[in-house]
Amino acid sequence: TLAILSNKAEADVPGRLISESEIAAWDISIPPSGAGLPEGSGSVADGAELYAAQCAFCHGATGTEGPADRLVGGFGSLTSDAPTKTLGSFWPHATTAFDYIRRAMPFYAPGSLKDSEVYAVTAYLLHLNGILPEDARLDAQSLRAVTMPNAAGFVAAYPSDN
Amino acid sequence: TLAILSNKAEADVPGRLISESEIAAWDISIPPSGAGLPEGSGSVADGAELYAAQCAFCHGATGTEGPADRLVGGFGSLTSDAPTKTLGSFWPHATTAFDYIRRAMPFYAPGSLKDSEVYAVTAYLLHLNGILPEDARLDAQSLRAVTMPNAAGFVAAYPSDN
Amino acid sequence: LGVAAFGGVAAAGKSLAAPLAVPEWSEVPGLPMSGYGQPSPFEAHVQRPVLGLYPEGTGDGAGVSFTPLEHLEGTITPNGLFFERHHSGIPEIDPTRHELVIHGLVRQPRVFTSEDLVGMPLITQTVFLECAGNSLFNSLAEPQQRSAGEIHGLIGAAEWTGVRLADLLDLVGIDPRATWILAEGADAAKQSRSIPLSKIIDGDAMVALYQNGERLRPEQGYPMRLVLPGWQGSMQTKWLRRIKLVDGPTQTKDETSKYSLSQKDGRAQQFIFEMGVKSVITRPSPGIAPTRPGLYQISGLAWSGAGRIVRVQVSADGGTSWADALLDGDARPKMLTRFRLPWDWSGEPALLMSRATDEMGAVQPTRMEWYAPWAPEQLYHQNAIQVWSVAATGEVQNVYL
Amino acid sequence: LGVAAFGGVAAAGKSLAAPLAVPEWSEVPGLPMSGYGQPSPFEAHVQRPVLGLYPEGTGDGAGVSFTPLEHLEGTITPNGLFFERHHSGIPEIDPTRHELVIHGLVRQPRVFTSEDLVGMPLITQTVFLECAGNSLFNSLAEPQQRSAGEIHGLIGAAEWTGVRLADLLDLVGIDPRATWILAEGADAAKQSRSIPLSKIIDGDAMVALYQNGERLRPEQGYPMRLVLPGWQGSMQTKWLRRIKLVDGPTQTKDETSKYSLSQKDGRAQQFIFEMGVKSVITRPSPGIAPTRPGLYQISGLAWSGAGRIVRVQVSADGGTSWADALLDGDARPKMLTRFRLPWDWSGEPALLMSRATDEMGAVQPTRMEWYAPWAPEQLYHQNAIQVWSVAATGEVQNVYL
Ligand code: HEC
Ligand code: HEC
Ligand SMILES: [Ca+2]
Ligand SMILES: [Ca+2]
Ligand SMILES: [Ca+2]
Ligand SMILES: [Ca+2]
Ligand SMILES: [Ca+2]
Ligand SMILES: [Ca+2]
Ligand SMILES: [Co+2]
Ligand SMILES: [Co+2]
Repeated sequence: TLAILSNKAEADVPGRLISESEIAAWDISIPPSGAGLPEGSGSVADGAELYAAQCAFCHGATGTEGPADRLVGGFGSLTSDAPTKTLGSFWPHATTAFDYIRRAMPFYAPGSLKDSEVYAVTAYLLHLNGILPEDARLDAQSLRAVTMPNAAGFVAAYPSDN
Repeated sequence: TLAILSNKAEADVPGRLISESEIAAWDISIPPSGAGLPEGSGSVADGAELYAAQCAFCHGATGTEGPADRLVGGFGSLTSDAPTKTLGSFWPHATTAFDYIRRAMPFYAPGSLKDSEVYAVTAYLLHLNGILPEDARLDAQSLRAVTMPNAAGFVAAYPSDN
Repeated sequence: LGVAAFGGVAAAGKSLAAPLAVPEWSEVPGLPMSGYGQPSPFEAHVQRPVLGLYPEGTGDGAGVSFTPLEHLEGTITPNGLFFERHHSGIPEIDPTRHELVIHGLVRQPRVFTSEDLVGMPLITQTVFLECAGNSLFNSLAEPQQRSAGEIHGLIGAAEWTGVRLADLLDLVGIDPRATWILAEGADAAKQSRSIPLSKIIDGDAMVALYQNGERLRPEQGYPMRLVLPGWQGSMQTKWLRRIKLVDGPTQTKDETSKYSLSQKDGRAQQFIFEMGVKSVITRPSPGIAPTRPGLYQISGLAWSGAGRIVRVQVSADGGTSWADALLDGDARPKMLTRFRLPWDWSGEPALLMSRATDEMGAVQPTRMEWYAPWAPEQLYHQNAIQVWSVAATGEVQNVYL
Repeated sequence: LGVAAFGGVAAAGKSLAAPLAVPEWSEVPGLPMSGYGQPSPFEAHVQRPVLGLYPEGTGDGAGVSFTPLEHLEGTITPNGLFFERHHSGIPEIDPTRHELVIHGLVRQPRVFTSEDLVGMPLITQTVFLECAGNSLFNSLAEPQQRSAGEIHGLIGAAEWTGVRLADLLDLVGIDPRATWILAEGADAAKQSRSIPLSKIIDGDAMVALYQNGERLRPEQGYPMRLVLPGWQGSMQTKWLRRIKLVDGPTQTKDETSKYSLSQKDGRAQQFIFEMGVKSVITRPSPGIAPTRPGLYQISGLAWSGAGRIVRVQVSADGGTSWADALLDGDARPKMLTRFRLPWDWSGEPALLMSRATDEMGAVQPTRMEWYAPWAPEQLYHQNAIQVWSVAATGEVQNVYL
């Protein structure tokens, strides 16, 4: 930390002040609590359409073919010799799916999906993994409520290893 | 130095053996003793012709004009506010002129002069500086015998400063 | 281990060399001075091998390139050869439009330009940076025949200069409820990771602006990145645009789906940050092979995320006997250390290995020891001893013992 | 000297920033990995300024380029920006055809290829390398308005790896009559210098092969050069082709006509090898100017050919008062040391100076003190204190006191 702290005029303090509202466009991280999940909602059906149009080319028609990462299936494989780690079989938090798809997918146009579209495609992927029923609809509250099959499958090494 | 010295087969010793005769093409440095000065000789007159053809373009018709380093004149200027350091006024050893012209000049074709041509142009530059008469001829022996006007003008700081 | 010193030669012998000729480059002036220099064209083969991870058109720019360790010496990695790991390629950032915002559990959020940071108190730390996936090829069931850099080259070391992250947090004021941060890049993946505050407060976390004297290269996070000495590379967020103070880990994709370590029981360990004690012999190594029996210099690199390297042992007989290598210069904490040892090769097949020990007493494990707790496909934090087999022909191969 | 620390900000204030927008580089994947990286196009202005010394067609490639010190931080000079000094340009050497011969007063001459040397015991030394003509512009009667690098940038620092020259001399066997060597390059000038054996035997002279990890750059002597830590740059022969052991100095052009120091009495001192204790403030400096009154970080470099820097003092009032700067990291012997100090600029005109002290107790002189023994036109080994004047406008200029 700085050797001596003293009160300085704002002009002398590096950087500029900003308010949380002005950070909104960047403040896209969603923790397991779901804090920060946006308005809007999307259905499994909407997600299916969107997935076929914008995701299937890389992740496969059913989410199991690739060439990019498998998103569906692999249940019961984690203790096998060839575990298949997917959103369904491996990911501990559904919030991570919303967070990641919104920030990074589709690969060549990240940020192009509306929030309701992100809810929809997340719903569809959870449905393909047997976590949500066919007629489900996701919004901030229902996403927060999802419990992932492998939620208990993670152990935090930190801080115990330090 | 190496931690442990031991006799090793030649195959294990880095590098290859070579004899002094095989180094000849590179062994071009001439110390003040003149050791290593080659056969051959050249006259002031030959040097004048050569200088005009191969040197004057850069060092000036009389060696005083430039644009490259002044080679002639500047006597008595060393204690002035604007000293002119030339081969004549400043250089302590004539061997350095032979050594340097042979290794590095003319600028765009170093190594192109025959040894007798290097003697000749050295003789001419020494003549322009009033150190050799107009009819002089330089060879290993006579070059060795030249005493430069500023021979006493140098002080060796090493080893006294270390 | 047959080690011996390079010897002086006693007797004058017959010359084996042809007379020295004057090459053309000594007969005509060479190239002029230039604004920014480049390596010799004769070193054009010294490149980072590039490995895309997805078929073309399905993830271009997601992949790695490796530091060609076997072509390098000393401990600094030149900026042009520092390994890369991108999840969505290298953003072409205009530094005058880039900003770093710090917000969340703070007294007052602030935004910083790189010029703001350049004018602040700067510190310099010379440390390595290693991808958690380094050496992953040695996690595969069969030993891969690749160069030392192609196996172990997801590591580089540099002199980083920038702002201590703790100083920046002082400027925004830390809310006592904050225990972690979320760090996020401005790349298309907005790559994001959770970092405990303990690495920052009274820790060595920094926002780096300069690498080996000059501003960061684009592939290293220009205009600013995190540097977390000793911790895994993917946390050291490049193109850093945002730091959010939070009260727990955000559980991002790259700390759950990826970069977690699967145990045999199927459960995965998260938040293993520190890179283990490790070493690799870079000379000889595949492609850098002895050409005849005789004396050689074994040279390699050792490092530990926990601190200084205190010892590197070398074996030429597959681990039966070991000799201490010489550590070159000061072994600095969380920095590459060069080790060297003479090696008198008889011409018989040999198995070369190096084993590092750090100042915490941690000793580099064998591949079997390293593997013990992990699922078969787990490949992160591979710090096992590398075994190079040297055949009678001199050919060097990657082998498992 | 108005020094103060950068302060924390207490009260939450009104925002001065526009809402953060998502830039185009965050919306589409960026460039792929590459074999050899380059600086950001936005850093294209960071170049070595080139200064040819002769009109075109009369000495092309004879000149210098300067390390742009004011754009760099830390202590390592990136290879692409390391200053140049050539007498006949940069030879384009094929390393497989280049050889180093060692002969003269030896038991047995030998020739070495670079591969021979790469296989030998190597050492690493991190040291600066400074041209004896560095800072020569401050020897002129009128202060020149140039950047910090354009005045003081004939210096660079790197991690050099190569063979201890003493080891090579062991292999040829030293004739007891030998007291000096003649070192010679393979460039068109065959640049040559005399070096006393004392720098080699039990000294730190080395034949460098690698600079900052990779093989030497062409302009730094590829494939091999001498490194003589702390001594003047022009002795550290690039493109090294020949070492001849001799019984006295050869009195080459560049140790008589040039690189000798003329006294007031007209006599010239030869063989001043060691570079004096020195420092320069790089920020602020001409072109790197304060833009408003307030807090700044003074940053600069200090070094000494005699060993470690132990102290750097900074004055903001032309030398009336001095404050100790913070030395960043370990001050290593014969290496650049970064110093830093906060500076609270009132907006009044100021005179910034730095003064270094080394472990031998040598203190950097003022320009008048430095000049005392020398002829008016003598310009080598200029290590005087640099004075930067800061005008009320913030403009920084080079001034003499
Ligand atoms: C053009 C190819 C492409 C398209 C189209 C694409 N993805 Fe991806 N996806 C990738 C790649 C490549 C990765 C791995 C990125 C990395 O390296 O971090 C990935 C990763 C993911 C992951 C994380 C996988 C894991 O196990 O870590 C999810 C979830 C995902 N994509 C969902 C989607 C969704 C939903 C869409 C459509 C809205 C989509 N992707 C469209 C290529 C694509
Ligand atoms: C095309 C230009 C050019 C030509 C032609 C040329 N020189 Fe030079 N000369 C130079 C330059 C440039 C230097 C300075 C080289 C350096 O930086 O070390 C120089 C340096 C010298 C020096 C050393 C000067 C000093 O005071 O240090 C001598 C002596 C010299 N030249 C002699 C000759 C002779 C004799 C010839 C003809 C055989 C010749 N030069 C032809 C450009 C030229
Ligand atoms: Ca401010
Ligand atoms: Ca958008
Ligand atoms: Ca040999
Ligand atoms: Ca020739
Ligand atoms: Ca291979
Ligand atoms: Ca200027
Ligand atoms: Co190579
Ligand atoms: Co700049």
